[in-house]
Amino acid sequence: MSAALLYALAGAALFAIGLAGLLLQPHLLRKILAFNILGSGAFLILVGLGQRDGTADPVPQAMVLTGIVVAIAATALALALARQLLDLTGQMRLPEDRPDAEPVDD
Amino acid sequence: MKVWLTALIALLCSGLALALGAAMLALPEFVVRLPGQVTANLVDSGVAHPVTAVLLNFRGYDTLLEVAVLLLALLGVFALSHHASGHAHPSAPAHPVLQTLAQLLAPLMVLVAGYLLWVGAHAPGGAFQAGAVLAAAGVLLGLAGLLPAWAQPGVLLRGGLALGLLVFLAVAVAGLPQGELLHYPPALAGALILLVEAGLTLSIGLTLAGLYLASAGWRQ
Amino acid sequence: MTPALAFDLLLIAALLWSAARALTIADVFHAVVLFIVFGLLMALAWARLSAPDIALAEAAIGAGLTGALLLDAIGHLRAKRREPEQ
Amino acid sequence: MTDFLDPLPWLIVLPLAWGTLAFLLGPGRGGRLAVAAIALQGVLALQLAGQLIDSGARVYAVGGWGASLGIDLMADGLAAVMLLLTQAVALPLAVYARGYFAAHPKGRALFWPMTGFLLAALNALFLSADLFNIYVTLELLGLAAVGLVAIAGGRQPVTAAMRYLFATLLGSSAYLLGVALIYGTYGSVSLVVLTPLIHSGAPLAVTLAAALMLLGLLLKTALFPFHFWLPPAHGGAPAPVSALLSALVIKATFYLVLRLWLELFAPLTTVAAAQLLGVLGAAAILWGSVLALTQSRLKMLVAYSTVAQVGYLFLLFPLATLVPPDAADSAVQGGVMQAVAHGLAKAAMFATAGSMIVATGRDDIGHLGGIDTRLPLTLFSFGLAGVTLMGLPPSGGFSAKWLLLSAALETGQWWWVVVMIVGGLLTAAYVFKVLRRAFLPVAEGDHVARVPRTLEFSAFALALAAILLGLFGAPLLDLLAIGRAA
Repeated sequence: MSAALLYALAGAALFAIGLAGLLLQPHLLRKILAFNILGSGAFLILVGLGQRDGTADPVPQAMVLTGIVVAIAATALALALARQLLDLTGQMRLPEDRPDAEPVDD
Repeated sequence: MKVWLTALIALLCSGLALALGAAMLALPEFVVRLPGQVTANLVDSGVAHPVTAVLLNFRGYDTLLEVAVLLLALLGVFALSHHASGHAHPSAPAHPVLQTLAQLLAPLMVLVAGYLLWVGAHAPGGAFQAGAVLAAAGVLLGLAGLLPAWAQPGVLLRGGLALGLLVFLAVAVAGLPQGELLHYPPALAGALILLVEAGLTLSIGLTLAGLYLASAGWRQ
Repeated sequence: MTPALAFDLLLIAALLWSAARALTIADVFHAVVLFIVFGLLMALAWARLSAPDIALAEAAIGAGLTGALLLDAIGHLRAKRREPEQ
Repeated sequence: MTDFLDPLPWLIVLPLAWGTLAFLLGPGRGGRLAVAAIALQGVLALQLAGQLIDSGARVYAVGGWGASLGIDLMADGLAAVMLLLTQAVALPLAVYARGYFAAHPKGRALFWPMTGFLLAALNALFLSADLFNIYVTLELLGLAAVGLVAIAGGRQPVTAAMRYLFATLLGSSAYLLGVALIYGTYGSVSLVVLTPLIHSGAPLAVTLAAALMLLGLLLKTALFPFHFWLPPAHGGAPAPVSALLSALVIKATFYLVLRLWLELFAPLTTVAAAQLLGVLGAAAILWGSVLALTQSRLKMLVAYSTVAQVGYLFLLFPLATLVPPDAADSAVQGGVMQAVAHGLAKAAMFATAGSMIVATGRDDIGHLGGIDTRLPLTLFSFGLAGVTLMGLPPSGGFSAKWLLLSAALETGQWWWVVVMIVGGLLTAAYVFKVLRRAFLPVAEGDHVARVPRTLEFSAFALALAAILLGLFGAPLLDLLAIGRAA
């Protein structure tokens, strides 16, 4: 097994960890972290599998560079929305995810 | 209810990881192999570094759309910080040490960005890394209060943000009479790619800095 | 086990640990710090995958700028939390 | 084809360019530029359709490299139909938006640049023949749509935009993972290269990739039970934005599901999976219609109606999978016709809803009294759009449902007919709920203002187009057939 394939397998685990975090964590900042971890997992799979025969492949590497820029764009927009939501509601979570009586935590 | 839902999601996610792992361990030989094709066409690409060749030439169209994604995210941040401007207070004048530091460091970072941009033609580096360094300089200057206000960008700032995309579009369209969209004549490819990258570096730097400063601007 | 393989396994373990901890640790500030560590480890992983371009971008954008954005958001969150008490 | 005026690349370049220029011009500017440019895009789309009719489907190698090294664009009948729909919906809506934001300036500042990028993303998506390039167009589309939902600010729209952002990002991440698996298996992301390589004995990674990509796209299309994000986002955005999102944005991901199902992953499709998609579609029709009936806010009613109408699109899958080619053709035609008819009618419906809200000053079905006398053309347009959604002749909605119906009868799947009839009755119920209120006299204390004429006429043009589609839809079906493998 090549080292690249090993990282692809790690990518699969990261994708699953990120997915679980995105679905289960109510706090918006943590959902944003989870989305970034999920994305990193997909990127590792793209490059890792693309290089599983041991040769460096510039094509998936360039794709991941594109993907990293897209990810920061999405992250920045998500953070701006989360802040706006905090200003409007005093909470960093989506309203339905929040039992009314629950105290604020961070 | 909540507990079994959590357990179910955890189970599904682990299942996905296992299925992915099993699938990866059972892959057949590649049918198409691109690294060889990249090397074979590198001479005509205008640059000597394969990743830059893919990013700006072979798959330059992806990059064109990606620059639009970045600008779009900044538009979204602007739209949101615009509504929050009611909350914003003029930020306190920055610490003089920070200002001096920023004035010293920023030109140095611009130099590093210029180096990264130039080196990208034949070694790791290029517009995105250079833009990121430029963004760091921009954030520093912004925190020191040495950049114009981001919440309502003036025409000069808007021009800087849009420049990269406009130059890229102009170069993309300039290829149409001789060939397809984004076709670079091999003789001019190196120069055109450097032109595009220079515009991108400036705009990416400003945009990334803006993503930080436009939202930080309205913190109380 | 070769030293290279040992390093890869160690790095992967650290990646998975920092990712999982960033999503489960109680305090969000610690979570963000762990996430920045995760980003730097990712940069190392890219270097191991012969992808120095991505390693540079990941360190600068993935860990650096994303980290700065997240820390700034936490500053905003804490400022907001203090507000009602004043 | 290396002509400078080739319409294909300009359909992508033009909206990107005017979107950027609108940003450069400054907050709120660029409306006139946008209208002119979208009209030009409409001409380009017609020109491209003409090329396809003359000489068949086209592949366009960006940069001259060609797949797999470079990125290919591809224009066939299906892509051309979607491009025509996009420009046909966008032009009246741009005219509408100029009037709407003049009367209702909240959110005007960045509407035009974001709309330019949104249209660029749509055109690029319909033309792309590269799985990774499609991912980039999906992200451009998703971020533009989320940004547009949030532009007016306010608690409800920002909450909706946040939820929408997570849904759309999760969808594109699942799609991207699928792309990574496909590249990891074959070493290419070009549809042209991959389509002949995938067969029924494909490795597990490919099956997994197909499932992940389709699931991600279904989430973005808001197919039941993934519809949770749609009503607040479409119901809370400014009216021209709601219209763009309901008419076009969800159709883009539906288009990808259709293309992947019929072409790339066709050897992997099974009757069970197709029936499942149909069942989810049926559930969407019933659930969305019933919830539309219970809404008290006009735009939420129209948004839930979108949830229901998306369901009809997915009825085509059980009717087109592993059945005789005649029935499959009829089902695909019906599904695409439904996408076009709903696009036009729903754009009209959101536009008229926006006018009624501007006129009454509130989003409440209980206070629509007096609309019939003050905004008769708007109410008429709402009614025409309703006729299309119900599927009554001679509308485009009727043609769509007729084609789906005949495919259902031809393949002996009568249960889908029952769903369509019940769905039509429920649609009639929620459309009449609005109409009935609008014919009441003005309630005490209410005031119904007039709205700019451009709001009324642009919505009418959309509603009329949805009806005319039923009478003159045959050329569109001929266009659709171009490049479809028999």
